[in-house]
Amino acid sequence: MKLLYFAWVRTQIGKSHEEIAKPEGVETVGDLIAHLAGRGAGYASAFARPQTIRAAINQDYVQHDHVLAATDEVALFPPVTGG
Amino acid sequence: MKLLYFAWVRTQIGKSHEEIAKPEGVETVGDLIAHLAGRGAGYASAFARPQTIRAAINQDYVQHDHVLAATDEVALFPPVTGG
Amino acid sequence: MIRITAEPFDPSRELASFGQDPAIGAIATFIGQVRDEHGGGNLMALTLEHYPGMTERKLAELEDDARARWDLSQVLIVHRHGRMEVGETIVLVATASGHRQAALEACQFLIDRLKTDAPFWKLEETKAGNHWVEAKTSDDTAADRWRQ
Amino acid sequence: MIRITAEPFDPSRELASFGQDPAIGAIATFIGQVRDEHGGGNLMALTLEHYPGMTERKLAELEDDARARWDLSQVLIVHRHGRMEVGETIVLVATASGHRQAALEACQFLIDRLKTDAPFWKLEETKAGNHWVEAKTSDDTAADRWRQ
Repeated sequence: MKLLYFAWVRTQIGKSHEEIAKPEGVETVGDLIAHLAGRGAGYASAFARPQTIRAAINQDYVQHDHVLAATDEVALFPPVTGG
Repeated sequence: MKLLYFAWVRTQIGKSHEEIAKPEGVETVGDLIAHLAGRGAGYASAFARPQTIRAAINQDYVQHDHVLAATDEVALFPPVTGG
Repeated sequence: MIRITAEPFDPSRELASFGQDPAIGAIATFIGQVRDEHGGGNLMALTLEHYPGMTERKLAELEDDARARWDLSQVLIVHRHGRMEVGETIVLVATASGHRQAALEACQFLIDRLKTDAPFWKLEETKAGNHWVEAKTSDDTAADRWRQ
Repeated sequence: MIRITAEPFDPSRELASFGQDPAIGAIATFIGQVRDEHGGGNLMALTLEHYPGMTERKLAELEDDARARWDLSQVLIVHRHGRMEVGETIVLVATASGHRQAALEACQFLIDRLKTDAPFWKLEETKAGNHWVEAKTSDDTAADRWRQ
Protein backbone atom coordinates (compact mmCIF):
# COMPACT_ATOMS: atom_id res chain seq x y z
CA MET A 1 0.00 0.00 0.00
CA LYS A 2 1.04 3.55 -0.62
CA LEU A 3 0.39 5.76 2.42
CA LEU A 4 0.10 9.56 2.16
CA TYR A 5 -0.03 11.96 5.12
CA PHE A 6 -1.14 15.59 5.06
CA ALA A 7 -1.13 18.64 7.37
CA TRP A 8 -0.47 17.84 11.04
CA VAL A 9 -0.62 14.10 10.41
CA ARG A 10 2.35 14.62 8.07
CA THR A 11 4.28 16.97 10.38
CA GLN A 12 3.81 14.75 13.46
CA ILE A 13 4.88 11.61 11.62
CA GLY A 14 7.70 13.50 9.92
CA LYS A 15 7.11 12.17 6.42
CA SER A 16 4.62 12.80 3.64
CA HIS A 17 4.44 9.27 2.23
CA GLU A 18 5.71 5.74 2.56
CA GLU A 19 5.14 2.29 1.07
CA ILE A 20 4.20 -0.57 3.37
CA ALA A 21 2.97 -4.12 2.90
CA LYS A 22 -0.59 -4.54 4.15
CA PRO A 23 0.00 -5.65 7.75
CA GLU A 24 -1.29 -8.95 9.10
CA GLY A 25 -4.73 -8.51 10.70
CA VAL A 26 -5.37 -5.09 9.15
CA GLU A 27 -8.63 -5.19 7.21
CA THR A 28 -10.10 -1.69 7.44
CA VAL A 29 -8.93 1.92 7.51
CA GLY A 30 -9.62 1.92 11.26
CA ASP A 31 -7.40 -1.15 11.68
CA LEU A 32 -4.64 0.57 9.71
CA ILE A 33 -4.80 3.72 11.87
CA ALA A 34 -4.58 1.59 15.04
CA HIS A 35 -1.65 -0.33 13.56
CA LEU A 36 0.21 2.85 12.54
CA ALA A 37 -0.29 4.36 16.03
CA GLY A 38 1.98 1.61 17.34
CA ARG A 39 4.88 2.39 15.00
CA GLY A 40 6.58 5.04 17.18
CA ALA A 41 6.20 8.37 18.97
CA GLY A 42 5.34 10.53 15.92
CA TYR A 43 2.75 8.04 14.73
CA ALA A 44 1.31 7.66 18.24
CA SER A 45 0.86 11.42 18.46
CA ALA A 46 -0.62 11.78 14.93
CA PHE A 47 -3.16 9.01 15.55
CA ALA A 48 -3.86 9.62 19.27
CA ARG A 49 -7.46 10.61 18.46
CA PRO A 50 -8.53 8.37 15.55
CA GLN A 51 -11.95 10.06 15.29
CA THR A 52 -10.22 13.27 14.08
CA ILE A 53 -8.58 11.45 11.16
CA ARG A 54 -10.16 11.55 7.69
CA ALA A 55 -9.23 9.00 5.04
CA ALA A 56 -9.23 8.75 1.26
CA ILE A 57 -8.64 5.55 -0.70
CA ASN A 58 -7.45 6.04 -4.26
CA GLN A 59 -8.47 9.71 -3.96
CA ASP A 60 -12.04 9.15 -2.75
CA TYR A 61 -13.21 9.82 0.78
CA VAL A 62 -14.03 6.70 2.79
CA GLN A 63 -15.22 5.88 6.31
CA HIS A 64 -13.03 4.07 8.85
CA ASP A 65 -14.88 0.78 8.24
CA HIS A 66 -13.82 0.77 4.57
CA VAL A 67 -12.00 -2.47 3.70
CA LEU A 68 -8.46 -2.04 2.30
CA ALA A 69 -6.88 -3.71 -0.71
CA ALA A 70 -3.14 -4.45 -0.84
CA THR A 71 -2.58 -2.03 -3.75
CA ASP A 72 -4.58 0.91 -2.38
CA GLU A 73 -3.30 4.48 -2.17
CA VAL A 74 -4.36 5.42 1.37
CA ALA A 75 -4.30 9.07 2.48
CA LEU A 76 -4.74 10.03 6.14
CA PHE A 77 -5.29 13.65 7.19
CA PRO A 78 -7.25 16.06 9.42
CA PRO A 79 -10.59 17.58 8.31
CA VAL A 80 -9.99 19.82 5.29
CA THR A 81 -9.82 23.63 5.58
CA GLY A 82 -9.54 25.00 2.04
CA GLY A 83 -11.39 27.77 0.26
CA MET B 1 -48.89 68.48 -8.17
CA LYS B 2 -46.03 67.35 -10.36
CA LEU B 3 -46.91 64.19 -12.27
CA LEU B 4 -44.24 61.88 -13.72
CA TYR B 5 -44.91 58.99 -16.10
CA PHE B 6 -42.51 56.15 -16.95
CA ALA B 7 -42.24 53.27 -19.42
CA TRP B 8 -45.51 52.39 -21.24
CA VAL B 9 -47.50 54.81 -19.07
CA ARG B 10 -45.27 57.55 -20.50
CA THR B 11 -45.39 56.35 -24.11
CA GLN B 12 -49.18 55.87 -24.11
CA ILE B 13 -49.82 59.30 -22.60
CA GLY B 14 -47.18 60.82 -24.84
CA LYS B 15 -45.44 62.90 -22.20
CA SER B 16 -43.04 62.23 -19.35
CA HIS B 17 -44.30 64.85 -16.91
CA GLU B 18 -46.80 67.60 -16.34
CA GLU B 19 -47.96 69.95 -13.60
CA ILE B 20 -51.62 69.93 -12.60
CA ALA B 21 -53.64 71.44 -9.78
CA LYS B 22 -55.00 68.75 -7.46
CA PRO B 23 -58.42 68.07 -9.04
CA GLU B 24 -61.66 68.54 -7.11
CA GLY B 25 -62.75 65.28 -5.44
CA VAL B 26 -59.36 63.58 -5.87
CA GLU B 27 -58.09 62.42 -2.48
CA THR B 28 -56.04 59.29 -3.12
CA VAL B 29 -53.66 57.90 -5.73
CA GLY B 30 -56.51 55.67 -6.92
CA ASP B 31 -58.75 58.72 -7.35
CA LEU B 32 -56.02 60.46 -9.35
CA ILE B 33 -55.57 57.48 -11.68
CA ALA B 34 -59.37 57.37 -12.30
CA HIS B 35 -59.38 61.11 -12.94
CA LEU B 36 -56.46 60.94 -15.38
CA ALA B 37 -58.09 58.06 -17.29
CA GLY B 38 -60.81 60.53 -18.32
CA ARG B 39 -58.42 63.07 -19.84
CA GLY B 40 -58.23 61.59 -23.35
CA ALA B 41 -57.39 58.54 -25.43
CA GLY B 42 -53.73 58.17 -24.41
CA TYR B 43 -54.58 58.50 -20.73
CA ALA B 44 -57.53 56.12 -21.07
CA SER B 45 -55.24 53.51 -22.60
CA ALA B 46 -52.42 54.01 -20.04
CA PHE B 47 -54.80 53.68 -17.10
CA ALA B 48 -57.23 51.09 -18.55
CA ARG B 49 -56.12 48.55 -15.91
CA PRO B 50 -55.44 50.56 -12.74
CA GLN B 51 -54.29 47.46 -10.83
CA THR B 52 -51.20 47.27 -13.08
CA ILE B 53 -50.13 50.81 -12.14
CA ARG B 54 -47.52 51.36 -9.43
CA ALA B 55 -47.16 54.72 -7.71
CA ALA B 56 -44.48 56.69 -5.89
CA ILE B 57 -45.08 59.89 -3.92
CA ASN B 58 -42.02 62.06 -3.43
CA GLN B 59 -39.89 59.10 -4.52
CA ASP B 60 -41.32 56.52 -2.12
CA TYR B 61 -43.58 53.68 -3.16
CA VAL B 62 -47.19 54.01 -1.96
CA GLN B 63 -50.43 52.04 -2.30
CA HIS B 64 -53.42 53.33 -4.25
CA ASP B 65 -55.20 54.32 -1.04
CA HIS B 66 -52.43 56.78 -0.17
CA VAL B 67 -53.82 60.31 0.38
CA LEU B 68 -52.33 63.01 -1.85
CA ALA B 69 -51.09 66.48 -0.88
CA ALA B 70 -51.31 69.41 -3.31
CA THR B 71 -47.51 69.74 -3.55
CA ASP B 72 -46.70 66.05 -4.05
CA GLU B 73 -44.45 64.69 -6.78
CA VAL B 74 -46.55 61.77 -8.04
CA ALA B 75 -44.99 59.14 -10.30
CA LEU B 76 -47.13 56.54 -12.09
CA PHE B 77 -45.57 53.56 -13.87
CA PRO B 78 -45.76 49.81 -14.53
CA PRO B 79 -44.07 47.26 -12.22
CA VAL B 80 -40.29 47.77 -12.36
CA THR B 81 -38.01 45.48 -14.42
CA GLY B 82 -34.43 46.56 -13.67
CA GLY B 83 -31.33 44.57 -12.76
CA MET C 1 -21.36 53.06 -2.96
CA ILE C 2 -24.01 53.61 -5.62
CA ARG C 3 -23.33 54.68 -9.19
CA ILE C 4 -25.93 55.16 -11.95
CA THR C 5 -24.49 55.70 -15.40
CA ALA C 6 -25.62 56.14 -18.98
CA GLU C 7 -22.15 55.10 -20.23
CA PRO C 8 -20.98 51.53 -20.80
CA PHE C 9 -18.85 50.28 -17.90
CA ASP C 10 -16.35 47.49 -17.36
CA PRO C 11 -16.98 45.51 -14.15
CA SER C 12 -13.28 44.68 -13.75
CA ARG C 13 -12.40 48.39 -13.79
CA GLU C 14 -15.15 49.19 -11.29
CA LEU C 15 -13.74 46.47 -9.04
CA ALA C 16 -10.07 47.38 -9.50
CA SER C 17 -9.63 48.61 -5.92
CA PHE C 18 -12.64 46.83 -4.40
CA GLY C 19 -11.99 44.61 -1.39
CA GLN C 20 -8.41 45.77 -0.83
CA ASP C 21 -8.43 45.81 2.94
CA PRO C 22 -6.56 43.36 5.19
CA ALA C 23 -9.77 42.69 7.15
CA ILE C 24 -11.61 41.49 4.03
CA GLY C 25 -11.62 37.74 3.45
CA ALA C 26 -14.55 37.36 1.05
CA ILE C 27 -15.84 39.21 -2.01
CA ALA C 28 -19.04 38.26 -3.82
CA THR C 29 -20.12 39.84 -7.08
CA PHE C 30 -23.07 39.62 -9.42
CA ILE C 31 -23.06 40.89 -13.00
CA GLY C 32 -26.19 41.16 -15.11
CA GLN C 33 -25.65 41.62 -18.84
CA VAL C 34 -27.82 41.88 -21.94
CA ARG C 35 -28.42 38.48 -23.48
CA ASP C 36 -29.86 37.68 -26.88
CA GLU C 37 -32.77 35.64 -25.53
CA HIS C 38 -34.39 38.57 -23.77
CA GLY C 39 -36.36 39.11 -26.95
CA GLY C 40 -36.93 35.44 -27.73
CA GLY C 41 -33.54 34.96 -29.36
CA ASN C 42 -33.63 37.97 -31.64
CA LEU C 43 -32.92 40.83 -29.28
CA MET C 44 -31.11 43.70 -30.97
CA ALA C 45 -30.87 46.13 -28.07
CA LEU C 46 -32.25 46.93 -24.64
CA THR C 47 -33.09 50.38 -23.33
CA LEU C 48 -33.34 50.99 -19.61
CA GLU C 49 -35.45 53.90 -18.46
CA HIS C 50 -35.24 54.97 -14.83
CA TYR C 51 -36.57 57.52 -12.35
CA PRO C 52 -33.60 59.82 -11.65
CA GLY C 53 -33.36 60.67 -7.98
CA MET C 54 -35.60 57.86 -6.79
CA THR C 55 -33.23 55.27 -8.27
CA GLU C 56 -30.25 56.55 -6.29
CA ARG C 57 -32.41 56.84 -3.20
CA LYS C 58 -33.78 53.29 -3.41
CA LEU C 59 -30.37 51.78 -4.08
CA ALA C 60 -28.84 53.70 -1.15
CA GLU C 61 -31.67 52.35 1.05
CA LEU C 62 -30.87 48.81 -0.12
CA GLU C 63 -27.19 49.32 0.69
CA ASP C 64 -28.18 50.55 4.17
CA ASP C 65 -30.48 47.54 4.64
CA ALA C 66 -27.71 45.15 3.62
CA ARG C 67 -25.19 46.79 5.96
CA ALA C 68 -27.70 46.55 8.82
CA ARG C 69 -28.26 42.82 8.20
CA TRP C 70 -24.69 41.70 7.52
CA ASP C 71 -21.25 42.81 8.65
CA LEU C 72 -20.01 44.29 5.36
CA SER C 73 -16.78 46.19 4.80
CA GLN C 74 -17.68 47.43 1.31
CA VAL C 75 -20.70 47.54 -0.98
CA LEU C 76 -20.76 48.64 -4.62
CA ILE C 77 -23.76 48.86 -6.94
CA VAL C 78 -23.31 50.17 -10.48
CA HIS C 79 -26.41 50.28 -12.70
CA ARG C 80 -26.60 51.29 -16.32
CA HIS C 81 -29.44 53.13 -18.01
CA GLY C 82 -30.05 54.10 -21.62
CA ARG C 83 -29.63 51.95 -24.72
CA MET C 84 -27.30 48.95 -24.70
CA GLU C 85 -26.52 45.99 -26.94
CA VAL C 86 -26.11 42.25 -26.34
CA GLY C 87 -23.17 41.54 -24.03
CA GLU C 88 -23.13 44.95 -22.36
CA THR C 89 -23.28 45.05 -18.57
CA ILE C 90 -26.57 46.20 -17.04
CA VAL C 91 -25.73 45.91 -13.36
CA LEU C 92 -22.85 45.09 -11.05
CA VAL C 93 -23.34 44.27 -7.37
CA ALA C 94 -20.30 43.63 -5.16
CA THR C 95 -20.03 42.96 -1.44
CA ALA C 96 -16.96 42.48 0.74
CA SER C 97 -16.81 41.10 4.25
CA GLY C 98 -14.58 39.26 6.68
CA HIS C 99 -16.73 36.19 6.15
CA ARG C 100 -18.02 34.37 3.11
CA GLN C 101 -21.67 33.86 4.06
CA ALA C 102 -22.11 37.58 4.79
CA ALA C 103 -20.67 38.55 1.40
CA LEU C 104 -22.65 35.90 -0.52
CA GLU C 105 -25.98 36.46 1.21
CA ALA C 106 -25.75 40.25 0.99
CA CYS C 107 -24.93 40.08 -2.73
CA GLN C 108 -27.95 37.85 -3.36
CA PHE C 109 -30.16 40.10 -1.21
CA LEU C 110 -29.08 43.23 -3.09
CA ILE C 111 -29.74 41.89 -6.59
CA ASP C 112 -33.02 40.24 -5.54
CA ARG C 113 -34.33 43.42 -3.94
CA LEU C 114 -32.93 45.69 -6.66
CA LYS C 115 -35.08 43.79 -9.17
CA THR C 116 -38.30 44.67 -7.34
CA ASP C 117 -37.41 47.98 -5.63
CA ALA C 118 -35.29 50.04 -8.03
CA PRO C 119 -37.34 52.10 -10.52
CA PHE C 120 -35.97 50.82 -13.82
CA TRP C 121 -37.95 49.66 -16.86
CA LYS C 122 -36.62 47.60 -19.76
CA LEU C 123 -37.63 48.19 -23.37
CA GLU C 124 -36.60 45.41 -25.77
CA GLU C 125 -35.84 46.11 -29.40
CA THR C 126 -36.40 43.06 -31.61
CA LYS C 127 -36.91 42.52 -35.32
CA ALA C 128 -40.61 42.07 -34.52
CA GLY C 129 -40.72 45.52 -32.88
CA ASN C 130 -40.17 47.11 -29.50
CA HIS C 131 -41.90 46.09 -26.30
CA TRP C 132 -41.70 46.78 -22.59
CA VAL C 133 -40.57 43.82 -20.51
CA GLU C 134 -43.18 42.50 -18.09
CA ALA C 135 -42.29 42.05 -14.43
CA LYS C 136 -41.77 38.45 -13.33
CA THR C 137 -43.58 36.82 -10.41
CA SER C 138 -40.38 34.88 -9.72
CA ASP C 139 -38.64 38.19 -8.97
CA ASP C 140 -41.29 39.06 -6.38
CA THR C 141 -40.87 35.62 -4.84
CA ALA C 142 -37.09 36.01 -4.68
CA ALA C 143 -37.36 39.46 -3.08
CA ASP C 144 -40.02 38.29 -0.61
CA ARG C 145 -37.63 35.74 0.88
CA TRP C 146 -35.73 38.65 2.43
CA ARG C 147 -38.84 40.13 4.07
CA GLN C 148 -39.41 37.16 6.38
CA MET D 1 -12.83 24.68 -15.75
CA ILE D 2 -10.55 23.89 -12.81
CA ARG D 3 -7.13 25.39 -12.21
CA ILE D 4 -4.84 24.70 -9.24
CA THR D 5 -1.83 26.95 -9.03
CA ALA D 6 1.11 27.66 -6.75
CA GLU D 7 1.54 31.12 -8.31
CA PRO D 8 -0.33 34.27 -7.24
CA PHE D 9 -3.24 35.03 -9.57
CA ASP D 10 -5.35 38.06 -10.39
CA PRO D 11 -9.11 37.30 -10.42
CA SER D 12 -9.80 40.02 -13.01
CA ARG D 13 -7.32 38.43 -15.40
CA GLU D 14 -8.79 34.97 -14.84
CA LEU D 15 -12.22 36.43 -15.64
CA ALA D 16 -11.12 38.51 -18.64
CA SER D 17 -12.98 36.38 -21.17
CA PHE D 18 -15.43 34.75 -18.75
CA GLY D 19 -19.13 35.06 -19.53
CA GLN D 20 -18.62 36.43 -23.03
CA ASP D 21 -21.45 34.60 -24.75
CA PRO D 22 -24.66 36.21 -26.03
CA ALA D 23 -26.72 33.56 -24.17
CA ILE D 24 -25.24 34.55 -20.79
CA GLY D 25 -27.25 37.03 -18.74
CA ALA D 26 -25.82 36.48 -15.27
CA ILE D 27 -22.36 36.00 -13.78
CA ALA D 28 -21.75 35.33 -10.09
CA THR D 29 -18.29 35.24 -8.55
CA PHE D 30 -16.79 34.56 -5.17
CA ILE D 31 -13.26 35.49 -4.16
CA GLY D 32 -11.63 34.29 -0.96
CA GLN D 33 -8.49 36.12 0.11
CA VAL D 34 -6.05 36.01 3.02
CA ARG D 35 -7.15 38.35 5.80
CA ASP D 36 -5.16 39.49 8.79
CA GLU D 37 -7.62 38.10 11.33
CA HIS D 38 -7.10 34.49 10.36
CA GLY D 39 -4.42 34.37 13.01
CA GLY D 40 -6.23 36.49 15.60
CA GLY D 41 -5.19 39.80 14.04
CA ASN D 42 -1.51 39.07 13.66
CA LEU D 43 -1.39 36.73 10.70
CA MET D 44 1.82 37.02 8.74
CA ALA D 45 1.23 34.38 6.09
CA LEU D 46 -0.90 31.40 5.20
CA THR D 47 0.33 28.19 3.59
CA LEU D 48 -2.10 25.91 1.81
CA GLU D 49 -1.16 22.28 1.49
CA HIS D 50 -3.19 20.07 -0.82
CA TYR D 51 -3.44 16.52 -2.16
CA PRO D 52 -2.35 16.79 -5.80
CA GLY D 53 -4.56 14.71 -8.05
CA MET D 54 -7.39 14.33 -5.56
CA THR D 55 -7.87 18.10 -5.45
CA GLU D 56 -8.39 18.39 -9.21
CA ARG D 57 -10.63 15.33 -9.11
CA LYS D 58 -12.86 16.60 -6.30
CA LEU D 59 -13.19 20.07 -7.86
CA ALA D 60 -14.08 18.54 -11.24
CA GLU D 61 -16.74 16.46 -9.47
CA LEU D 62 -18.14 19.61 -7.86
CA GLU D 63 -18.27 21.34 -11.24
CA ASP D 64 -20.13 18.32 -12.66
CA ASP D 65 -22.56 18.36 -9.71
CA ALA D 66 -23.24 22.07 -10.20
CA ARG D 67 -23.81 21.64 -13.93
CA ALA D 68 -26.24 18.78 -13.23
CA ARG D 69 -28.24 20.90 -10.76
CA TRP D 70 -28.29 24.23 -12.62
CA ASP D 71 -28.27 25.28 -16.26
CA LEU D 72 -24.78 26.78 -16.39
CA SER D 73 -22.98 28.04 -19.47
CA GLN D 74 -19.56 28.38 -17.81
CA VAL D 75 -17.89 27.43 -14.53
CA LEU D 76 -14.43 28.47 -13.36
CA ILE D 77 -12.66 27.48 -10.15
CA VAL D 78 -9.11 28.67 -9.51
CA HIS D 79 -7.49 27.62 -6.22
CA ARG D 80 -4.10 28.60 -4.93
CA HIS D 81 -1.75 26.47 -2.88
CA GLY D 82 1.58 27.20 -1.24
CA ARG D 83 2.54 30.21 0.87
CA MET D 84 0.66 33.50 0.52
CA GLU D 85 0.45 36.80 2.36
CA VAL D 86 -2.42 38.99 3.55
CA GLY D 87 -4.51 40.26 0.63
CA GLU D 88 -3.54 37.48 -1.79
CA THR D 89 -6.33 35.54 -3.44
CA ILE D 90 -6.88 31.97 -2.20
CA VAL D 91 -9.82 30.96 -4.35
CA LEU D 92 -11.98 32.24 -7.19
CA VAL D 93 -15.31 30.66 -8.10
CA ALA D 94 -17.27 31.98 -11.08
CA THR D 95 -20.51 30.78 -12.66
CA ALA D 96 -22.33 32.04 -15.74
CA SER D 97 -25.89 31.30 -16.79
CA GLY D 98 -28.82 32.67 -18.70
CA HIS D 99 -30.52 33.33 -15.38
CA ARG D 100 -29.49 34.99 -12.18
CA GLN D 101 -30.69 32.44 -9.62
CA ALA D 102 -28.82 29.63 -11.37
CA ALA D 103 -25.57 31.61 -11.37
CA LEU D 104 -25.93 32.79 -7.75
CA GLU D 105 -27.01 29.46 -6.28
CA ALA D 106 -24.36 27.48 -8.16
CA CYS D 107 -21.63 29.89 -7.00
CA GLN D 108 -22.73 29.52 -3.38
CA PHE D 109 -22.99 25.73 -3.77
CA LEU D 110 -19.47 25.48 -5.21
CA ILE D 111 -17.73 27.49 -2.49
CA ASP D 112 -19.74 25.81 0.30
CA ARG D 113 -18.92 22.31 -0.96
CA LEU D 114 -15.33 23.19 -1.85
CA LYS D 115 -14.76 24.08 1.82
CA THR D 116 -15.71 20.58 2.99
CA ASP D 117 -14.80 18.42 -0.03
CA ALA D 118 -11.56 19.72 -1.52
CA PRO D 119 -8.42 18.33 0.17
CA PHE D 120 -6.70 21.55 1.26
CA TRP D 121 -5.25 22.38 4.67
CA LYS D 122 -4.34 25.83 5.96
CA LEU D 123 -1.26 26.52 8.07
CA GLU D 124 -1.22 29.96 9.71
CA GLU D 125 2.01 31.77 10.45
CA THR D 126 1.66 34.23 13.31
CA LYS D 127 4.10 35.96 15.64
CA ALA D 128 3.06 33.42 18.27
CA GLY D 129 4.04 30.55 15.97
CA ASN D 130 2.55 28.38 13.28
CA HIS D 131 -0.60 26.32 13.62
CA TRP D 132 -2.95 24.29 11.47
CA VAL D 133 -6.41 25.80 11.08
CA GLU D 134 -9.23 23.74 12.57
CA ALA D 135 -12.24 22.84 10.44
CA LYS D 136 -15.41 24.79 11.27
CA THR D 137 -18.76 23.20 12.07
CA SER D 138 -20.40 26.12 10.26
CA ASP D 139 -18.73 24.95 7.04
CA ASP D 140 -20.23 21.47 7.46
CA THR D 141 -23.63 23.04 8.06
CA ALA D 142 -23.33 25.22 4.96
CA ALA D 143 -22.29 22.27 2.80
CA ASP D 144 -25.03 20.03 4.24
CA ARG D 145 -27.73 22.40 2.96
CA TRP D 146 -26.91 21.19 -0.55
CA ARG D 147 -27.26 17.51 0.34
CA GLN D 148 -30.97 17.75 1.13
